[in-house]
Amino acid sequence: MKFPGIYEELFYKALRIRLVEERIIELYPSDKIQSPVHLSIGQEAVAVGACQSLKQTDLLFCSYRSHAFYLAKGGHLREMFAELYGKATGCGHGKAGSMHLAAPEVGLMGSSAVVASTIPHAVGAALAAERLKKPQVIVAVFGDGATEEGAYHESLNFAALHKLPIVLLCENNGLAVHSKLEARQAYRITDQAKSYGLPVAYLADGHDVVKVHEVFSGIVGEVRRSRCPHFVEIRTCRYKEHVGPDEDSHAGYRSVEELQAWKSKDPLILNQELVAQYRPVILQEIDDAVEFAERSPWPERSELLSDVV
Amino acid sequence: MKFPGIYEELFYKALRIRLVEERIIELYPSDKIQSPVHLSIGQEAVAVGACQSLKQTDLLFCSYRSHAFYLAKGGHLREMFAELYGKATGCGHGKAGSMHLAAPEVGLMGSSAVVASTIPHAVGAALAAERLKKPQVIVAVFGDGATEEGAYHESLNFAALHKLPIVLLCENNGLAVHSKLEARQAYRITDQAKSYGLPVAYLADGHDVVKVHEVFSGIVGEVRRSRCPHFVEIRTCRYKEHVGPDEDSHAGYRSVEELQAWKSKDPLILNQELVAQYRPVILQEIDDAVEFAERSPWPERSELLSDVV
Amino acid sequence: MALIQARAATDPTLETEVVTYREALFRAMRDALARDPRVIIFGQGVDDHKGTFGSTLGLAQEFGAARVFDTPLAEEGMTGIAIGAALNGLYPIQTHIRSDFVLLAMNQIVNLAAKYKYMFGGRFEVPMLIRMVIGRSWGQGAQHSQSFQSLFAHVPGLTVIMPASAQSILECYPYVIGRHRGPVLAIEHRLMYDLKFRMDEVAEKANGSPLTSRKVRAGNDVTIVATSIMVLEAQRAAEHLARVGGIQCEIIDLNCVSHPDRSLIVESVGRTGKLLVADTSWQAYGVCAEICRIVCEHSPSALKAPVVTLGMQPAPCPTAKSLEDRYYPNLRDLTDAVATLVTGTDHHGIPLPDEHSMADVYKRFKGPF
Amino acid sequence: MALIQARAATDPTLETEVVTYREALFRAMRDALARDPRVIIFGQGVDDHKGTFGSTLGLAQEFGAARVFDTPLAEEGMTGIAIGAALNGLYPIQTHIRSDFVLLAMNQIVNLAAKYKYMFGGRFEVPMLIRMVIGRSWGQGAQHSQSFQSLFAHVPGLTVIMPASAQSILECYPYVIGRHRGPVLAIEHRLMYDLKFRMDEVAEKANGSPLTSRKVRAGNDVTIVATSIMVLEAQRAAEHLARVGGIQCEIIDLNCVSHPDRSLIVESVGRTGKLLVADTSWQAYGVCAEICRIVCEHSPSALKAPVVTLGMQPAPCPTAKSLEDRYYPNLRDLTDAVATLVTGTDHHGIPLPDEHSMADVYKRFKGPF
Ligand SMILES: Cc1ncc(C[n+]2csc(CCOP(=O)(O)OP(=O)(O)O)c2C)c(N)n1
Ligand SMILES: Cc1ncc(C[n+]2csc(CCOP(=O)(O)OP(=O)(O)O)c2C)c(N)n1
Ligand SMILES: [Mg+2]
Ligand SMILES: [Mg+2]
Repeated sequence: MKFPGIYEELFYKALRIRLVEERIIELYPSDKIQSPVHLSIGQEAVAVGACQSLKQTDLLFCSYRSHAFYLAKGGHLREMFAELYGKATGCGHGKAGSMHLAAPEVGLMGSSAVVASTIPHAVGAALAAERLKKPQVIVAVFGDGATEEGAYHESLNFAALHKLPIVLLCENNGLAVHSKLEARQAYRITDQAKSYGLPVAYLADGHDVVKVHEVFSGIVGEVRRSRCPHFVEIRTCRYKEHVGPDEDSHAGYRSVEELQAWKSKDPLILNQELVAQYRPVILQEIDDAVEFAERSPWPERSELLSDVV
Repeated sequence: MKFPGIYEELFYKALRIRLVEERIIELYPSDKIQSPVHLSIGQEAVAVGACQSLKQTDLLFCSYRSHAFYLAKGGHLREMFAELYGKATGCGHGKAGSMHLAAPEVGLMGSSAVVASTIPHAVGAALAAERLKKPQVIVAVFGDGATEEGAYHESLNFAALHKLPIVLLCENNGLAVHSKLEARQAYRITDQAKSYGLPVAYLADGHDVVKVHEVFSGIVGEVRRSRCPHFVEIRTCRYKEHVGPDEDSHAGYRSVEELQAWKSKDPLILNQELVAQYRPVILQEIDDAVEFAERSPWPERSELLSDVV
Repeated sequence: MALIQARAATDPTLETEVVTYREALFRAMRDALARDPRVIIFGQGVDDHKGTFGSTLGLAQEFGAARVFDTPLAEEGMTGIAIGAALNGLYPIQTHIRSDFVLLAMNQIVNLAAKYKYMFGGRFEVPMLIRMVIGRSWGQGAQHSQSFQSLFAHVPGLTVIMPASAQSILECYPYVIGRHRGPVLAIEHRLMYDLKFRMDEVAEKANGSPLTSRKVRAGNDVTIVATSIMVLEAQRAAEHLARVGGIQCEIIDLNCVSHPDRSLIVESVGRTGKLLVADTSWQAYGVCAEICRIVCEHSPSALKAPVVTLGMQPAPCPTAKSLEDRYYPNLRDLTDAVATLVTGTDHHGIPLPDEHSMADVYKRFKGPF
Repeated sequence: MALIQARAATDPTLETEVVTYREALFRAMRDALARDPRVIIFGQGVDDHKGTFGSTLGLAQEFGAARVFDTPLAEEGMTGIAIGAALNGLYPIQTHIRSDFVLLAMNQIVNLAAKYKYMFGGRFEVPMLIRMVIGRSWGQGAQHSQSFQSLFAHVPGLTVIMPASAQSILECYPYVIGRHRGPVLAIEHRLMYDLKFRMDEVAEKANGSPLTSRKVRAGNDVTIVATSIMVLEAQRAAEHLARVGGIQCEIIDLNCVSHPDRSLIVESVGRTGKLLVADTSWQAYGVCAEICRIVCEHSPSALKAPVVTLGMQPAPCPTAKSLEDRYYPNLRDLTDAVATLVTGTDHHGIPLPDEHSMADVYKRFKGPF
């Protein structure tokens, strides 16, 4: 597809993710997707802006909240829906579900449902890139909650100590399930990251997809050149409940005003003109992917015990 | 015992520890102490200075390198030697050995051979002090290497978040076994601790026992009053090999000059007058303790399976 | 008493109090807080509007944020903090919404909590309870479905319970919290939270420790030793086989995995000559293995047929429903296995039940996770 | 071949190459680095003047600090880093000077390494080796003495080996590093490092995978299944009993704890009718239990007597020598247990050997730890 400018391109990509998530919400009551879904709605711009400057050979590791990054990094939509449906044609052959999307062919190297557990993987991949002289940039994506885990500290220290070509990207949506930052963290994430000697960038508006892209592309360029680690924190907002297709702003664990404030700045809501323009083609692609998933076979019985060791 | 001043008192206590360690070195070839010993020689002043302002009801948690803290906190010398000998009268009834000294009656709440593992215990004890309104100060003692473990990060965050009455004391001897700081840490310990919002103190000279005491007593007073956590890093030097009774400065993993520089500032070496004055009475106490250990019985066979659950 | 109680899950019409697993947990938690001001409960989400699947709901409001509180994501650190808190006078109850995450705290549990008493010659005690939940169904997948009872039960110093009923919860938890002086791991099953159990009145009367195994059905044809939700599966299979095949299964709820009642098992197998073990985890190096050891060390000659074991398939848990359905033994498999074992032939001709295991429960489950 | 090799520890005078466990490890490490530039070795102290008890000594100098390097104290993080490195083309060898510390990395090992292949439908592989050392003697105590083979072997996706000879090391490690595509845990025993083993020439000829069990002594009176240093203890007991009591023990070195050779065990027990299992860890939920399961599921009727198991006493390890001596089964205990099992009476009258187990080895050991 051709776009008049970078804004439109990034907008398109973010909208595509949003519409995929909305289709999942639509489908969910049918029980065809029997998998806990951690939707990225509200956080699309982070993934799109971050991945824009990455090559397919650059590797990315993320968490269970990976739909946006899977798509932004170039994962196939058909294989994603098939995976959510538990079909043999899914990106994990039906063994992965929503929480473990991966697309090694485009550098999405895995996503894990254990918080913070892929951060060291990214560091290790960066170690391999450095030792094997691969010109890759490696990206670790994680939430604000992940920074509380011990493995996070160990990962940052090692990445900084060995000067590895990695971008550590914290998607700070201010929540871990229903807990606010204040209930969990005595530190500011970027300040703490600085203490390892990492250069840090902080972006207060995760909806500004062009800004995210610019900042990130600067950093990726820098890492590609200097082979040194960088840290980026981007504030963003998850619109839906932690896991599942619903809204839960009524539940009282977070302020409805804050949520509204984020929505009031959201280009995917504000720019209905562009939405109207791109929506049809995206919906077509989604229809096709869903149909692919519907049509696809279940995994063979033999799959149950294959690929274990 | 009466002392003309605080310097003499602290000197005496530090010398006592040194002489105990030296007796262990003497005894070691006899194979009567069948336990890996992590000697505190060179680091005595830290323990003595830190414990001087603590009450018996204040609790302290430390590592396998705990001889100095065991004695400084008030643990009985007889029970220590008996423990090293594996006797039933030892402070751990022969089940603990050198690495797990404890003296709950004076607030030494345990020492563990897994690096960093008692730091969260101290935080938890501080939580209990806070919740149960006990007027205690809790102290966590750990080495520089321990700060690399994930549990360290988790502990600092929680202590700071919940404003617990704890002093986090890092005995930085610049080494973890044979590894230098530079091979392990991308951060400066106090700077990193600051990122949790902890007030920090840094002492470059761990031989200056009066200074250690002054700084520490200020901090302990502050914690007792404010019930808020503090962090202290004290540079010090271990003279002997990591574990065992020998010198190993010839092994090449550290600079002999640096070791010499520390020794050249060591009051326990420099002030031979005071050494000569206090030595006899200390040696008498040590003789008595060793004799106690020698005379003591082995644990009963039934001890093997007691106190398991 | 145990025999009656056991029928609750299959026959909730009996005229005594009916309590869900969740309610039993909630009562145990609430009573603990009410009885002893030293009790605290912490874990991710204990104070939120879901309240650890309902088991701690509203307790933060009732007892205050100082006693029931959320934590950072820091399993190892928080377990260490629990140990330290116990050493200085609190009774900590730590919760994990999935047992899979407890692997992050293995060092504190195995190297510290399990050792603290022994290692210091009995001079310390660390009374504390760690609750963790086994996940299953709705695509929980490889990292949200594991049950690690054998990892803990291998280690002296730990007590491991797997309540298979509300009764077990209401007998064991108050005992653990109020009277037991060491670290206890309670492994709960997410899919039992909504199930109703008939409560037996004598629960409070029980003298001696409830931390042991319990016979929940008497029979002379085969001994089934089971854990957690597999006890309920076994009870269903047993009811069916009694009805259609005249087969009488004896069922032992292992309950306290670390301290099973060896003589109960050995006596039963001595009588039935046939043993089937059904566990929520993998067979190798698990409960299935340990029960075989108990029998082998005591009286292998009692076994009139090879032992049959059922557990998860030897693979990580897949997410696709079609695979997951085969990953766990279902009621048909279990019933067939028992019938084959008892009759000595797989041409036993005994009709098998229709549903796949407790399929209604498993299908109804759609979170919260 | 195996039979001859087995005698090395007891009879090092045989005229073939004699290699210590340490030398075998060193060779395996050096060869791995030399053969494949993607191999890296890291762990605390791998590059220091002690070189992981000699097994990596000088390799940092020879192959450079980029390939053999020290790490921060960060077991969980470093294991995750190993996984990531494997995913991007390196072959990481991670070392732990005590297996006790590996508990800190259980999450990465069990939730990630063991699952990475399956969970993503076979699209990734994580070839890597984690070496860890069991400690014993000289007051190692509760936290420096554990061996966790059963914790790992319980989990599908992991391969767990416990080499009991230099031969096993030189057969298994090159195979693991060069040809196996998944995560492997190698549990070494500190007290074997200095022992000499006779090498068999056919080591290289072995076709098929060496990652399985091996018969190291043939006999018809009793089957002994053992792991690690207990294989050597069993060999000593067997030599003694053959000499003074005319008893012929068959000894199976389990070797690959996660993938034992079931038929080897079942066939042997079928022939001898008697089974003794000797492991380096606790019996409950351990190797002793798993071997019982194998026999029970196959042919319990083969057992002509209750199974005897030997392992650590059900407690944490005490430090006092007087207690530690009783904590581990010694050669007398083992010999007596075998003689009792074979003769069917504890009045067997067979003279027991003098030394307490491999007392010379255990006594000689004074570190480095
Ligand atoms: C180690 C671990 N502990 C707890 C959980 C349960 N859990 C799942 S998601 C989550 C919150 C994580 O928050 P964050 O890292 O900010 O990511 P977000 O969901 O906001 O994207 C928690 C606590 C888990 N999956 N893993
Ligand atoms: C978790 C863990 N990893 C590794 C070890 C092995 N080890 C014992 S002491 C030590 C060095 C610790 O250094 P530091 O914390 O600075 O304490 P120091 O010995 O210098 O007092 C190491 C790596 C251990 N005991 N525990
Ligand atoms: Mg978040
Ligand atoms: Mg140090």
